[in-house]
Amino acid sequence: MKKKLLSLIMVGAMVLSMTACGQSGNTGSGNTGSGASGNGALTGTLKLGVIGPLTGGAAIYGNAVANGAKIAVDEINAEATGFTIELQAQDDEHDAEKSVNAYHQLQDWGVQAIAGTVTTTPCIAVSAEANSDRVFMLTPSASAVAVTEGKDNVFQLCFADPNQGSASAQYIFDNKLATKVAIIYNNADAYSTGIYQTFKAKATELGLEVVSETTFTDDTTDFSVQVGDAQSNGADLVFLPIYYTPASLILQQAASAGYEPKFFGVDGMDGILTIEGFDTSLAEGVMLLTPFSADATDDLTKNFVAKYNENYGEVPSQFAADGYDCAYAIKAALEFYAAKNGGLDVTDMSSADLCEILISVFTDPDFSADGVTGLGMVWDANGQVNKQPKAVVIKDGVYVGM
Amino acid sequence: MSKSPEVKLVNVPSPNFVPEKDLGKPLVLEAAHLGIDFGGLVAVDEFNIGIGATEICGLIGPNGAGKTTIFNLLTKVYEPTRGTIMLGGRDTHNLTPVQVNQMGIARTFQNIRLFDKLTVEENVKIGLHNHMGYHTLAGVFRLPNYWREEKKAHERALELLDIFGMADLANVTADSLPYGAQRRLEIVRALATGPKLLLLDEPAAGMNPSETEELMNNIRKIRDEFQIAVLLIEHDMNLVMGICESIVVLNFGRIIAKGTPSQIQGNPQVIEAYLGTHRG
Amino acid sequence: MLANLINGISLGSIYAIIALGYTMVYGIAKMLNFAHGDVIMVGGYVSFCAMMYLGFPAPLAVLLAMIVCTTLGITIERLAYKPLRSATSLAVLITAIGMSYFLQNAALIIWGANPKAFPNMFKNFEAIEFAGARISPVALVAIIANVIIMVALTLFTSRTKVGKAMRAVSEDKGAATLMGINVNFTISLTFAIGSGLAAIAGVLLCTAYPTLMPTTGSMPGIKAFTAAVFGGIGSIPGAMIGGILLGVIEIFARAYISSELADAIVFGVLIVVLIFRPTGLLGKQIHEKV
Amino acid sequence: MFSFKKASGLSKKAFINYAIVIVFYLVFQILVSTGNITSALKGQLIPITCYMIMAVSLNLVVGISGELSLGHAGFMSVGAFTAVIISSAMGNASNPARLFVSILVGAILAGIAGFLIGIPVLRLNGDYLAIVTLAFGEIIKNILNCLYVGIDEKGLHFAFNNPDALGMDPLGKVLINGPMGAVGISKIATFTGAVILLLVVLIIIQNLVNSRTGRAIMAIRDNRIAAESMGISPMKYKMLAFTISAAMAGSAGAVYALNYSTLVPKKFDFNTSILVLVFVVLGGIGNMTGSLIAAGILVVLPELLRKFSDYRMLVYAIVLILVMLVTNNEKLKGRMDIFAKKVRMKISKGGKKK
Repeated sequence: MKKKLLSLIMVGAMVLSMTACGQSGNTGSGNTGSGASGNGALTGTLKLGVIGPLTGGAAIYGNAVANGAKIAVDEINAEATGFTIELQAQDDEHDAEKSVNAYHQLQDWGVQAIAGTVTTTPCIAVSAEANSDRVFMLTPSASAVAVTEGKDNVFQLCFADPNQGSASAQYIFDNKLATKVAIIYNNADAYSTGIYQTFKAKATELGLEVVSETTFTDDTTDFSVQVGDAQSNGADLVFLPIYYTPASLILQQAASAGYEPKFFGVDGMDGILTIEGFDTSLAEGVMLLTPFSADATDDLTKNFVAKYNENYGEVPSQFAADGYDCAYAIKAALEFYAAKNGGLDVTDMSSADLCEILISVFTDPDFSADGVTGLGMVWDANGQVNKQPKAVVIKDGVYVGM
Repeated sequence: MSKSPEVKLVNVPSPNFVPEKDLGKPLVLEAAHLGIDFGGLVAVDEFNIGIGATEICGLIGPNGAGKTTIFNLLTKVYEPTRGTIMLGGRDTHNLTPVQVNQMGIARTFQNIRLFDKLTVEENVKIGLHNHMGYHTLAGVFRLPNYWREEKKAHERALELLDIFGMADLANVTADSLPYGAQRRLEIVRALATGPKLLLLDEPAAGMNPSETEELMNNIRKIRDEFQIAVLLIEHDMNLVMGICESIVVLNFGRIIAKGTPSQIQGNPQVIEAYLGTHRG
Repeated sequence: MLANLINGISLGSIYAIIALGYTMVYGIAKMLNFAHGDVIMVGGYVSFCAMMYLGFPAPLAVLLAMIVCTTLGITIERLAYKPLRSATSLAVLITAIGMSYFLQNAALIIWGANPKAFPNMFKNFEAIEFAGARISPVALVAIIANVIIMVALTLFTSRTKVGKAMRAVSEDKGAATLMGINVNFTISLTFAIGSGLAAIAGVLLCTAYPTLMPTTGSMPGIKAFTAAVFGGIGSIPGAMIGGILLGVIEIFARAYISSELADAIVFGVLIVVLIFRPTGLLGKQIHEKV
Repeated sequence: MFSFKKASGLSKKAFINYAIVIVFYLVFQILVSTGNITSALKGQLIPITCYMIMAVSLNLVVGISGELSLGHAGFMSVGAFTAVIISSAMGNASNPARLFVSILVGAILAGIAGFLIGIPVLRLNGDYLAIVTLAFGEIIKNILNCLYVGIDEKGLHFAFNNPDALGMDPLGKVLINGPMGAVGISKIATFTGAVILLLVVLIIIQNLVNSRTGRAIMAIRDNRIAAESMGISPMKYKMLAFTISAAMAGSAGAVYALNYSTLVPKKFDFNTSILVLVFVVLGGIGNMTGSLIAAGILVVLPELLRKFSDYRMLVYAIVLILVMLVTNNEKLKGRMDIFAKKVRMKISKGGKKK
């Protein structure tokens, strides 16, 4: 009975505490349009939320995005232009249910726009909620078509999967990298499967011979069968439309099987050199198409990489770069609007009003954003980004442009 | 329709005997050449018994003689290696404990096996399980026959408990009963299944003389009231000699003597089995 | 074909070493130690840190991992399981699950979410060519280590006094106490041995599949537990046979049937085995006394 | 001398549970309609209710039938993916009708799965049974990972382990895409619908427990051999409990699926089964009230712990271990009782002063 009483009290306390903070929901008065300043300046404080896996097996991606976004926000706030961003990152453990919970937590905090979510499946769940609630979402890295499909408020900062697959096949064909291609992909991952499908379609169209197609799932660590299949079918190039963690295992297991084909990856492969303890000689000669390369020499990238390294002690991955760019892209969009409409004060503006503003800007053909993952990024009405991937090859443990 | 040729039937000598009052009624249980081996070890062999319709029969013998094994064979907890068991004239070969219970055999256990977390009344109602005429769905949807049958079962359970004066303990959980009451509850529960033959495994264990006396009266009362047979294992010779009409003595898995209490008491083989050969 | 067989045996050997930890603890404490897989992960991280940050040579790093894991195993037992010795097995199970969450999340905080690539200890050794198949050094080491551990443990439990005490405790705790055996010490010792083996398994696992994450141990843990049940939980040779069979079935299913269904096939075989041998391949058949 | 434990009236307990559910519903319904609720809690109402159904249904197997099942999430996923298909196939019907039929068919298919799995599983005992339920949970997940379902003009198309074999019109829509799961699910689950289902599930379980069937199930749990000797077939009643429990998990899965626009098979892995088992054990084995409360608290707890950020799951783990130690260790329990007594004394003294 005591136990029961205690638990009842706990429930009561919880309900009270949660309803209490419910009072401070998003009750912002929508002072859309003409801002207080009226001089085309962007002012006020934007509450920006990040949702991604900060714990669990996919934590690396979520943390990278959150850290990248943090750096951008710190930079923006340090500029002291009258516009600041308040950032809050919520964990979703790469789980749709938890992600929707995280989204609601951000709602309670009064989030005005969301840079997220990081991974695809949770993103689909959250974007459905955000679409009906009218909250603007710019996902840094959820690349599946289903993320943006039918949702006018959701935009992608990363390439949509189909683009990457066909671009990779085209690149391999144009540069005559191989005749026999093997593909190893994660069929539990929308990102990987999406790229695989368009790659295969394009490769068939171009006449590249796909001699081996093998799959794995998130828990796989033994790739001996997949590597062996590619090897025994005589593939001279292995296409890896996968993230870099399994890719590092494949490289290692191919090496121990004495198999030395060319490896070709996509943006998820970026980051392979940053794995602590990874023998970079294994990645020698690996090619990948990626919008971001930490070794790029432009000032934007150099500054970002240096700051990231300073704050987190590691080289930023493409995810971190995506997070960084997300914050800046949203800021750029708000500035674009402010300049056109004689100023904008975002403080306490409702997320719904802000959503319509951001949609109008992102779909405006005149709007483009620059970032470490690409210059002059533009978006189409479907929410997909258009930017140029760079082909890089790993030489002596660093990326070299091709 | 071809007719089978007529055959001649002959009398066979039966090793069994029953009390005179049960003569003419069919045997409730008949086991012949029963035996079981455990991994090459012969635990029971050549066990023959016939129990009359209202007989109280005692199964005695030193520890490890195989008495409980016999109970397990009769209730089909073990499938016998050899021999046959006829229950009410039907062979129980390859039947399960559940099936033989439904054919009219019920038992208690040497190491008490009550449904500990359930109440006394519920324990008895579980015995009445196969006599309650409603379907699972009727229970879930609380159809009229659920209420009717539950009420009937409740009354019947209290009636049965009353035999041992336990009706007032109906709502107590079984594991909080004192030892003797637990033993009595096991008997009531077995009785609730409506058996023709009741097997009692050491019903008086742990009871004091006055409790044992009461138990004896109750066993007789049950037999008389329900007109059933009882086969019991017991070490308390006062009880065995006091209520059993016939006694079977077991040693090393084999029957060494059969007969009335007085016949058994005087049997030198039985005395030897109990006291051992090397006396003094 | 042969290559797959060797891969299977090598993977199976690692499962077997992990399975030993499960089987010994189950035999003595009658509990499923769900945190065992996570002790493997800790072993991996400790040896990783020893090699990368402290510059330890590989054997010393393994030794350090064993010491840390052994201590961890004993501590977990003392703090979380010992107070529950008289509680229901479900309560102990849930506590073990809590311990598993705890270790995973502690590792996340200590070592971060980024996977670490485990250094190759056998970099200087060449793979052996055998009948056209390559046997990598780590596969060879895993198989040899498995055999040595198995023989050593069998001798330990059958020849030494403490080993015999272990068997006695697993048969009957009460009787063992009456015989003057220190049950608490014996249980602690079992956890210590199991955890020490987990460290070795962790190093082998991470060398063969060199990504190290806080969740590294959980799936191999479940598989190894399956292997232990497969072979008959409580039985030391059972763990070895179960582990190797499981590894081989898994690799073959993946190679010749479907990589998505490989786990389903592994578990399917387990179910079939248990239907025909309800206590596993080498498990003792127990009859309830009536 | 002997202290007799009086078992309190079962029906009284049952009504307490209905009351809890109804109060839970009314309180939150009022909070929602007056806008006095955080969207975090509001968003969790349906999943909380689903987990409550999961907890009470697992309690039927673990508590009433006494078998440890580690694969309950597998049945949930059967119901969930069935609901995805049914709700899409009934695209034109009204939402409540789609929800109702989805739940019903989800429950039936999960029940069939439970029955088929029960045949081999329930022959085993104890820990072996537990590991095999775990194995079946993983097998269901693996099979769903290979399942491809699409819908077009001609109706539903199914394929196994080969998405190209669906053979659909170009205009068709893929409903379930192997390991990537389902996307674009219409969110038709409602809190009211979920609570009604919870009530129905509770009524079925409690009425079942309090009937001859329930007594037979508990008899087998308490003593299988004695139950057999009473003419009760263990297999039959264990199967019954297992199947009903699976069907209920399926119905919970159906509501759960229709609350999110996407669903992956991986969601229903071993960890989800364990999560539900934790509700049952912490709430008290066989105690339905406990299951309800534990599910409610433990689903909300990780959300409340968000302020601990990285330490959140660590804190959760520590809470879990401590609760198990305190509630299961005789010494600690004794100390807690003394402490509670003192607190009560103080409170009553304080009350008298006034």
